[in-house]
Amino acid sequence: MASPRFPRTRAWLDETARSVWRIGWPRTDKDRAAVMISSFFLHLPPARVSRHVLRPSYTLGLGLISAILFGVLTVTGLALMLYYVPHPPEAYRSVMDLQSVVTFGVILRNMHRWSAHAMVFVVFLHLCRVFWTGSYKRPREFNWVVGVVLLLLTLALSFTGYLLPWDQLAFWAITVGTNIAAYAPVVGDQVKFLLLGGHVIGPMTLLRFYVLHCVFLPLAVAVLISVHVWRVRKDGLSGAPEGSKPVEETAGVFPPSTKTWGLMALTRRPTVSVEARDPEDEVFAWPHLLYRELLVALGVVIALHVVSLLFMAPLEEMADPTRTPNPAKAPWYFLGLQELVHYSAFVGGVLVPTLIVVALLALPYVDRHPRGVGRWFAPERRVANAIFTAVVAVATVLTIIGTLFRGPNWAWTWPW
Amino acid sequence: MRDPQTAPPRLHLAFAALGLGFLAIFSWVFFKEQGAEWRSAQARFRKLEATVKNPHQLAQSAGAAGVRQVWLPDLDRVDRCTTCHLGVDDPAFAKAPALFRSHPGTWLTTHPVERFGCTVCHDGQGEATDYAHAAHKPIPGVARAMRPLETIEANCGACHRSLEPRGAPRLAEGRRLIVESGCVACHDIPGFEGVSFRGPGLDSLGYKVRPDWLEGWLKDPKGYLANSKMGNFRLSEAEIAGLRALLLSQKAEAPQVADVDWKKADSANGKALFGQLRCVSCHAVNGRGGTMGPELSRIGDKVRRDWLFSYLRDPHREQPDTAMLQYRLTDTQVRDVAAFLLEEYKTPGGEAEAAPAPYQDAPAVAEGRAVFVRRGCYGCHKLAGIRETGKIGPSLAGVADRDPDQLPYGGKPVRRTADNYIFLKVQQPDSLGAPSLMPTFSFAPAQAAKITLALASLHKADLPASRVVKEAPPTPYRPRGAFGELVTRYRCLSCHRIGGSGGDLSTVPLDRIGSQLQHDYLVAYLLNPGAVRVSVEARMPVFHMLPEEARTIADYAATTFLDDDLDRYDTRFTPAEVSRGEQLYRQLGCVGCHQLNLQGGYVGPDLSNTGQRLRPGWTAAWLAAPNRYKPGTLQPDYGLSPGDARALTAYLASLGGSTSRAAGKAASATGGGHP
Amino acid sequence: MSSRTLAAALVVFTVGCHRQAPAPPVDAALEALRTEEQTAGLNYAEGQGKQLFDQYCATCHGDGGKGDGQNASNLNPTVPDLTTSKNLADATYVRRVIAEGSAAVGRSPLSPPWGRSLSPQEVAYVTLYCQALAKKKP
Amino acid sequence: MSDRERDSTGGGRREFFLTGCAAVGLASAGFVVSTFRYLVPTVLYEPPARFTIGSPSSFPPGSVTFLEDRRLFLFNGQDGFFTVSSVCTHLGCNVKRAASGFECPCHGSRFDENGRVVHGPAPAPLAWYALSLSPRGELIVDLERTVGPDFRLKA
Repeated sequence: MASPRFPRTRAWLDETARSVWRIGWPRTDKDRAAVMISSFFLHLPPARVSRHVLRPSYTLGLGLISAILFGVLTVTGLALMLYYVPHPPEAYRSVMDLQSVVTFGVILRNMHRWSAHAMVFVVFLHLCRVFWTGSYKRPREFNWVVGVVLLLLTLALSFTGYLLPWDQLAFWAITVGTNIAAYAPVVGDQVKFLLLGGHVIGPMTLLRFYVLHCVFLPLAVAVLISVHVWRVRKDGLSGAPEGSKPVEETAGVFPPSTKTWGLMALTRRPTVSVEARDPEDEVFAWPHLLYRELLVALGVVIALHVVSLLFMAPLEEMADPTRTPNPAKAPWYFLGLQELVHYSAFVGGVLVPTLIVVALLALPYVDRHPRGVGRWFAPERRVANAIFTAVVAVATVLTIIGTLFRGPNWAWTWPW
Repeated sequence: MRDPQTAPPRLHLAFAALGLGFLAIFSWVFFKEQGAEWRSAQARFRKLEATVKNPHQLAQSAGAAGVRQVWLPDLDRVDRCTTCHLGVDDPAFAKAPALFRSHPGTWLTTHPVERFGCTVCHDGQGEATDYAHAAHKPIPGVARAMRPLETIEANCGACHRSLEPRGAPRLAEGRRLIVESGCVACHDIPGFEGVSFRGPGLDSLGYKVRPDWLEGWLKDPKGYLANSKMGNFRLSEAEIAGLRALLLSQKAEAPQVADVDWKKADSANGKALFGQLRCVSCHAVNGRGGTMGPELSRIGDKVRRDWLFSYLRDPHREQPDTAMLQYRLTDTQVRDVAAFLLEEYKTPGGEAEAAPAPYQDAPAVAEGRAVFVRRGCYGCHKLAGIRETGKIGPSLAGVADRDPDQLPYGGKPVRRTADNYIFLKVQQPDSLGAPSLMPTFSFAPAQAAKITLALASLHKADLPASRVVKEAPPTPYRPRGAFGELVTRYRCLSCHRIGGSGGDLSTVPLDRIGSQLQHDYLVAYLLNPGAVRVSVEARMPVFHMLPEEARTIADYAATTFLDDDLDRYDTRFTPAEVSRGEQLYRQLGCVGCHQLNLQGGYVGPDLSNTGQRLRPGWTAAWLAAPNRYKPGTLQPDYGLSPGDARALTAYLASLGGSTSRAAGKAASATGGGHP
Repeated sequence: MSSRTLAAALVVFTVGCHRQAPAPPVDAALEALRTEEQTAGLNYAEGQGKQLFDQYCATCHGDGGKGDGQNASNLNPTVPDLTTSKNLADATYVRRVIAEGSAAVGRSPLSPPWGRSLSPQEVAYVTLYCQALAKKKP
Repeated sequence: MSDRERDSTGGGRREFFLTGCAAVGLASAGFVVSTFRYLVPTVLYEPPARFTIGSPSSFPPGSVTFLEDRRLFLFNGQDGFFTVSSVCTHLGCNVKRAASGFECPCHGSRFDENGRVVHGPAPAPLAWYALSLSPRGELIVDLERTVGPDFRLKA
């Protein structure tokens, strides 16, 4: 390294850099290490992860994909907000404009729409995966609860977004959806009144849904995702495999003093891991985890592009409160409930959703049996898995029936 | 042991592959946007433009590549059709391929694109910028697919609310059918508020008609006459029996039968009177004649002799609302006309008239009363003791926007649109699966389709007033005094229009008739109306008016129905003007339509005695702008200069009488004079 | 790619399931009007022209344009038979006669100018109808 | 540093990595371009720059009409029609008619009858727009064509 040629300039630059990055421009190993230690972003993932969780067949990357989809939705959503007018009838016109005249408007809208559907689906799969691998057990009970809340928020996000195009599909899906909510005892009507900002869906409803969809819900989701990920990072990625040491013994807030930092090859000294865990079993998050995550992200974005190029997001005629399409269907993820409402309003509208949500929230605190963690369909968890699988199967079947097999007047039809 | 710092090679391979994949897919997105339909259309247009001579849009269109739109805030519409249809406003593209061809006709001069857009007339999704989404052809989920040319007049009707919209013959025909078929008797129809429809009152029907006729009529009105206005109510035998009992028991006003010796009836005289009275101006017989009154071809099968006699003597006694005038005839003349009608216009070998029997069958009458109310007969027919409960049919406001999915189609293989529903309903009300109260009018398919067009212009959302083209509804004109009585007796307003109200069977509205006709001529004409226009079938009836009546009317006209602009006309014509006028008369070919000294055509009035007939101010004004006074008149507008019109007026005023005398008369009649 | 294959398979499946495709739904009102046009042998514009022709022209030219209207016998020179006239091929000429009168093309003044009574659009319609008359061979 | 890296990464790997980086980089560049194009509005919800304002006879001779929605003064002067914009050339406020000429309420600019600056910060005279007659005899204003103060339309 040559001696500095313009010492005063360099000093001035260093000073400026320090104001920006706190450490300044790293010129010594100590500085470089300080950069590492104090970097927020580098600490999002753990330094080292269990080899176990790298196997795609274990996590299927569903949590990651959900997060990526949320990112895509945020970016496309922000872009769409530049053209969207949250007031009828201009709302419909502005979506029409996105569809027909705004450059790249179609693909953006398609991508937002399909990502939203995909996110609901993937988050649900993520929940199933966590259950089937028993990964909600100690110390991850609360993270499971956060995850369930995130699923509910995802549904709420998708549901509020459903109204925004202000077409017939949107209007009547939300009408049906909010009326399912109105079946809740005592507070149902009040909740609906608050949600709609009136007794029927109108300009106020659109504005409320818009603000919920674009501000409150995404904020809540972002905060909860942070908590969720932070807990993942602290509790270790997913459940540890059977037979390995419990994670909490090695991962802690205070690292052992022998630990050194050699992340990402930015320091020159060879990195030595001195943790108590079996080094055979662990790899560095970079590149082994992060590189894979990058690839998954690329794959997801490519898939979204392909879907958005091939399939158009639906846009029907402008909402007309006097013309109910037959059948009027809620968004697909509520069609299982709508199918139940068809049999019994109380069961479908109140009992089942309440039971499901309560059961999901209470699950990790009820099922405290510590065995069968970190493996798919562990034999020790046969009963729990059977019950859960049965519920999922019923929900899936009901949703499929509601989506494909119900025609005008909610009569049985064949989809072909 | 693996190097903990590096990723396995397959990850790099995957990264390269995915990266390339991402690039590829992104390029696809890019090219898809770049290859949008409208962009390639504009590229083709620019090529075409280079080959077209003098395109007036050249500068605009070549410079402004991009989406073009017409934004109509007041109609809440955005039309981007001109993004691709770039030549539509430019006559230079008359022979271009359909996509770029200029709009046919002169519609865009009366409806400029920038003020009306495209979808106002054509429908379709104006916001779209590609063929499919613009709904050039019907697409699922879009109700506003483009209208084909055949039915486009439905959209004219949205703005043009006049009952006789010009330039939209199908719409006009549809609206005429709606008026004539009496749709308004049962339905509230926006735009038809001023229209009323009344069938004859039924309070004395027991005296009027023959029972056998009534039964046949109730069963199938078209069986009596093919063009009966009443529809077929598809009544059951029991319903017919009930109605028959109810109606034949109606005997409010007994016929006024004077001491008539029917044996002496002279039907030859009746026939002569029938012609002289010009009954055919309003009544058709054997397929010819007017349509204002009922067709008389089978009147002998229908009415009773005593009733007919009484009715002809004074139609207003029993039917105060009728359009029929009251002639001033002697009982003998009335008898002869009645006898002629009953003999001449009947089915040969029909049964003899039975005496009216009192109907005592109270349950049947009650049943008939129930049917009368249930089927809404009161919509058209007045009957004592029936409480009118508003129109029986639903309002047709917004019928064009009714939800096609909620409408019945009776299993017919038609596309689910409001148009098709209206059509089926109009043509066969009972064929849509549900029982219907609406009668079957047996419209021909094309007629039903035109009614459909007229109804398909009734949208839910109303247009801003600035877009609506509508005549102000006429204020009812009811003159008082002696003149008013005569107008009522002779039913002048059945054919003539004053102040926008009244019928339209005659030439020019009577609003300025006092400035138009000379007083003496009017008196003479009223006493013995000759044929002013030989070729016109509907002529003024011979009223057998009393001379003092004719004078009353003429005096009233000469003091009230005036136009100062016409009266101020300088009538001191010079001989030079007269000869110039004669020359013009020949030059313009007036002789083609007008008789003059037994020469010429007979499309227009005979001009031989114009000097005694017309007042020159009127003649000049009429010649200069005939369409101003009578839109659609057969008098051509030659675009005469005031001088030429004056010369021609001078010549015409010199025909058949002294101008100065006529002018003097006029001055005295109006009470004013010209220097 | 696979989604397209799947879609194609689905289409094949669906089509296969329909034993017989039902007749495509029609627009009844539209069909009625089309039938009327076909019966008269006149398209929309010509039909409009016919209405105006019947109102303004038929008294002299006759309902079929053969020069046999009820007023024809009173005219000298006689009314030409439009169905055989060669001038009908020239739309500009016909439009001129209708709008400005026969005098404008150097013939007798008996056919008056209708250009101030009819809109240019209406003149165009009458022109089209006259040309349709000329094309129609009985 | 570079030596060591070359040792630890095989040639093929490195090329794959670089290919991936290049592809993603290119796509990202495309993303930036498309974002920019997305931001450019393709249609404007603005009244057209060429518009008719009615027949000349609806503006009596000697009258000055303020068309407020188009921010224009229409003059029917002795020798014909002309239009003067009411948009102050300083910062775009609406000028008002004064006893003689116009004055801007925002920053005190004053203009004479022809729109020339008499006083104040306005840097340029008020704009005059081209007037023409449509085929149907209506006045057409073209906001895209400015004309000099000698412009008059005879109608």
